[in-house]
Amino acid sequence: MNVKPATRSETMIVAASRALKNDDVCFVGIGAPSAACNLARLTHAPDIVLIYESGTIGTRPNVLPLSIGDGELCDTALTTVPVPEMFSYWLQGGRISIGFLGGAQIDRYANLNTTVIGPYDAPKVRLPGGGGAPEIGAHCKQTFITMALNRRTFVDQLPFITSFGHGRGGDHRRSLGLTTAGPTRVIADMCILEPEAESKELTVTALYEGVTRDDVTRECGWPVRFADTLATLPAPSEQELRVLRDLQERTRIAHGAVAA
Amino acid sequence: MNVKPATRSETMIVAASRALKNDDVCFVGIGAPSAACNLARLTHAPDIVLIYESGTIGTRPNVLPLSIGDGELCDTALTTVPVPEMFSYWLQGGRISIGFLGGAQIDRYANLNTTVIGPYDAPKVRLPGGGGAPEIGAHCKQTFITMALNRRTFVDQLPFITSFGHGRGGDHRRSLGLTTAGPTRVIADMCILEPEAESKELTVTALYEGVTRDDVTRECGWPVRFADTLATLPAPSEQELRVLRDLQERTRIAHGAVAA
Amino acid sequence: MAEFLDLQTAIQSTVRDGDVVALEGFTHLIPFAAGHEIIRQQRRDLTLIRMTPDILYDQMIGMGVARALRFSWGGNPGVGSLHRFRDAVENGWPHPLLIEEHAHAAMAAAYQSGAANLPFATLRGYIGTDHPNVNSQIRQIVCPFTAERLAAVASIRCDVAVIHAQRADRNGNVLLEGILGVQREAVLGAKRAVVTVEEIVDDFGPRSPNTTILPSWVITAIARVPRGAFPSYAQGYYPRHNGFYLAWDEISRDRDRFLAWMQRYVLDRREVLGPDCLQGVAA
Amino acid sequence: MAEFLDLQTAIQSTVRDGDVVALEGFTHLIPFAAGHEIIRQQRRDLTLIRMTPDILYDQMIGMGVARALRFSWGGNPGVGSLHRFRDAVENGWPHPLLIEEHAHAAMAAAYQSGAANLPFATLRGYIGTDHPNVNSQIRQIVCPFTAERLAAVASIRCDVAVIHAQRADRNGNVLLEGILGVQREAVLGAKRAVVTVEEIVDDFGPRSPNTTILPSWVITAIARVPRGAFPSYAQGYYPRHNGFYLAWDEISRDRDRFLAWMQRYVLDRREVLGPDCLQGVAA
Repeated sequence: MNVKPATRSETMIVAASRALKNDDVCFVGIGAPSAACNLARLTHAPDIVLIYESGTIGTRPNVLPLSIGDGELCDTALTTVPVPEMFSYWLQGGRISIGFLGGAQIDRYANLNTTVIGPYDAPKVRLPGGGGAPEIGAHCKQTFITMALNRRTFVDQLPFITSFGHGRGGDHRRSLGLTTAGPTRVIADMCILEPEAESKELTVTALYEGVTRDDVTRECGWPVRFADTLATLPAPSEQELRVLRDLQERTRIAHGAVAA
Repeated sequence: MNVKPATRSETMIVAASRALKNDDVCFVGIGAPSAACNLARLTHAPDIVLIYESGTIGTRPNVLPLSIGDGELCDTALTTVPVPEMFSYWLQGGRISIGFLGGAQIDRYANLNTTVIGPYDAPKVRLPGGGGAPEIGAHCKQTFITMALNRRTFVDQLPFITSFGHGRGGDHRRSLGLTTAGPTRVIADMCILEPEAESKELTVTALYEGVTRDDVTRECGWPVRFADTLATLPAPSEQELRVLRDLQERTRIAHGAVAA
Repeated sequence: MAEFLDLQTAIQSTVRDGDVVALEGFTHLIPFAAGHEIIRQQRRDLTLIRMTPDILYDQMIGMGVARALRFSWGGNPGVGSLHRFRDAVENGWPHPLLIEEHAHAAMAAAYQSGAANLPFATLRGYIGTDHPNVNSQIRQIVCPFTAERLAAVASIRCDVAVIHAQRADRNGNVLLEGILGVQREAVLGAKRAVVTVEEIVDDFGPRSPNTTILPSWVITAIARVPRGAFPSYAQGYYPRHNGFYLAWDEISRDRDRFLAWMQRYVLDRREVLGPDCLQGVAA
Repeated sequence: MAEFLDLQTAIQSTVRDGDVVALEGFTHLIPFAAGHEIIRQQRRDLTLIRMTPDILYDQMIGMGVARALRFSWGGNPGVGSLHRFRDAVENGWPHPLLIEEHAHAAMAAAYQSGAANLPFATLRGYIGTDHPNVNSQIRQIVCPFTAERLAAVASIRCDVAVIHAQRADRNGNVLLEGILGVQREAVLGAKRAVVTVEEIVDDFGPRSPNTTILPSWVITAIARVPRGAFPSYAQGYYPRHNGFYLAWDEISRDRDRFLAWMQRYVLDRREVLGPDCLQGVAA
């Protein structure tokens, strides 16, 4: 069978899905995280538990939700709890193994900004804000970040820390009393970055097929470091791509049908 | 029809039931309060809302529960909420108009003890303890107390204040930040007492038929005061007695049947 | 006890200029019809509260109803920005909007503590983030047992809570199910509560003993408004109109186009929105 | 993920001497069978936690399992005293029992804050009462917004929570309904959780979207124990045996009679209790 090669965005989603294990309990956000988690569920991790902040626990949507609270999520969930309970008993309660985050901007210590571009009181761009992200970053055992890599998103200095990653690096996280691991992996659309063990600075550990070091260096807003041994991420398999594209096609039809 | 005259206990329950209005929301305890509230519901207050601390809201039991959480209460409720929610959103939330309390001992300011007889650390009698009573006394708009009157129960000095009534009298309640009225009526088995407007000392305001001032004075553990105009409580009506006795007979059979 | 009123009367008798108002709903059961009625009645200076101010609040802000907003995520879910919200914050159009910005966890906890008649909520929150630097309503509290420092936020207790639910019974009790958000907490923490419902039934019938029901005596007014959550959804009644959310991005980008849409579909007609509300505006 | 075990193995592998243990249930779904298994396994020095230590805790205390008790109401519901609990507190029999005494509201709040991984709970509690004078674990906290003084109590986070529920599915998810007490909070605040269930079903089938379900991954062990709550009850399965509660008053009054009953109906047999457990002892 002839499968169209993966786009970078698809490669990113597949890479994120591969990072998930069958016994993970994931706090899922909309967009790439939702696609990655459901791709994992439909391929190598059939028992993975997916939780959306709207309160749906153990959900198995047939199409990807447009919003964090689509009816599909509730219809296919084991149960649905009120939002205060989701944040107190389940997230703050320490029941989540993986939190998925994205953002408008990220810095070299995997701190995220989804609040504002420019000064808070006189914003150039007012972004939607933190939502669940501040505490997802704090309370999940670890977090994965998915973001497209370019000079607007991977920046030297954040105007606002919406979700704390590794702060100023080193043991900053632990010094604030956080006992969780924080961001352990950034799955970008060109490469994968991981915090260096000591400094916690994000370091490129794997490149996608066809991506060079120079490509990454050019797009990253800080002088990005590379691991000594740099892996090349195996391209998405035909099966991964087929399942992902089927899912996205079902989603397109479902949302289109409603929109019509 | 020939109805056996009311016992004092029955008169007490009827007097308590008459104090309830059709639009009251009652936090109901087991025993006399439960009988009084359901008698009110089955006679003059068909829409009264009964809440038991086990979480049952708007319950309409056909027989009186033995425990605060009998299945009958849940089966006939509008809905049943978890116990933490009952105490936080509903009781502390200020949603209850009438709280019903009893106790092992009461003092002249309607403080109650259900914790211990003798010193706390070396008790003569260890009683069950406060349960919901401390906060029922604090958060219901007002509370009614039902207790048999005798020298063991109406005492000069409490060894332990389990549920705060009017403290040391006067504006003690308000001075602690309590904005609710507290105990507004003590429905005993000989008489009704109400806190005097200024001092908040319990004062006999009505005697049951056949009870004299001397009877009350003899049984009360402190030199009890009487209102200037002392009412005589009309005896239970035939209808009230019939409904109450039917309810208690249904209850006896139901619990007996389970016990058999 | 809840009074059964028409929507216009329900809003008229409960929502006053200057009130603190929450129209809640977490993606599901968003009270669009009630919010549109508030716009039609030209309420002013409202302090709006909501975890997820989405299209409805974008519309209310753009129409000049709000003086302040307490919120935790102000976007068009799954689509992007709220352009009217942005225009108010970035450019003060139609007038400046005070914002008090939180995280979801803090807003949810503040609704809980409000319903519980507590003055504040405690959470392990905002650790390392910049929110406390821009919001003086995020404070610290020290655990009297462990000496740990935790975040505290003031409870949410509104003048009016407005929600949409699936159904009421004839006694004015209200049942809701599905994604529940913070609607119960908003109602229980409010002085007055308005509920719009899809239908009114004689009796809820057989149900789980733990069904989510708000009893009549915590509700001020109930209005029957079928499709009152559209283009949001009511589980068991109609699905979310995701197409509308996608289309709103274009409609709301431009002030004039926004005003024209509001005039045509909200101000000039009293019926609830339907799928036809994209006519003449959708790409 | 929950493991399906027999009751003996489930208790053996989760409850250790010296543990902090809550066997919860508010009148409904009290895990009698599991508590009896703990007695049979002669666990010692447990710190028992429960809002309403009733007959089951009376039995555990009388059999010497407990070193301490944190509670809010220690009576035989609707009947009167717990004589074994009284004997332990008043006379130190079979050995002294440390007590930490609260009100229901504080215990419930402490379970909630425990499930939420907070170190303490705040409430408007104990105003004017003597509890803070005898319990150093009731402290004060000052609202950072209003300066009001409120009560604070330490959260409840157990080593082991033990509950009984109506049913589990084959994946180890657990459904409970009816009077829910603080069972979910006890489980979510505990390191290990044991659940006994009336039955194991292939699938929960059609249900309310908000059904109370504990997912498999918060549970350590599940044991199928039909009638495991008897003489308490399981809504939809069997009623409360109120007669037993009435009879217990007599059985438990006397140490020897109590011991004889425990020997005959708990130690000498492994089956769950049935209505025959009053034979030879009831009046």
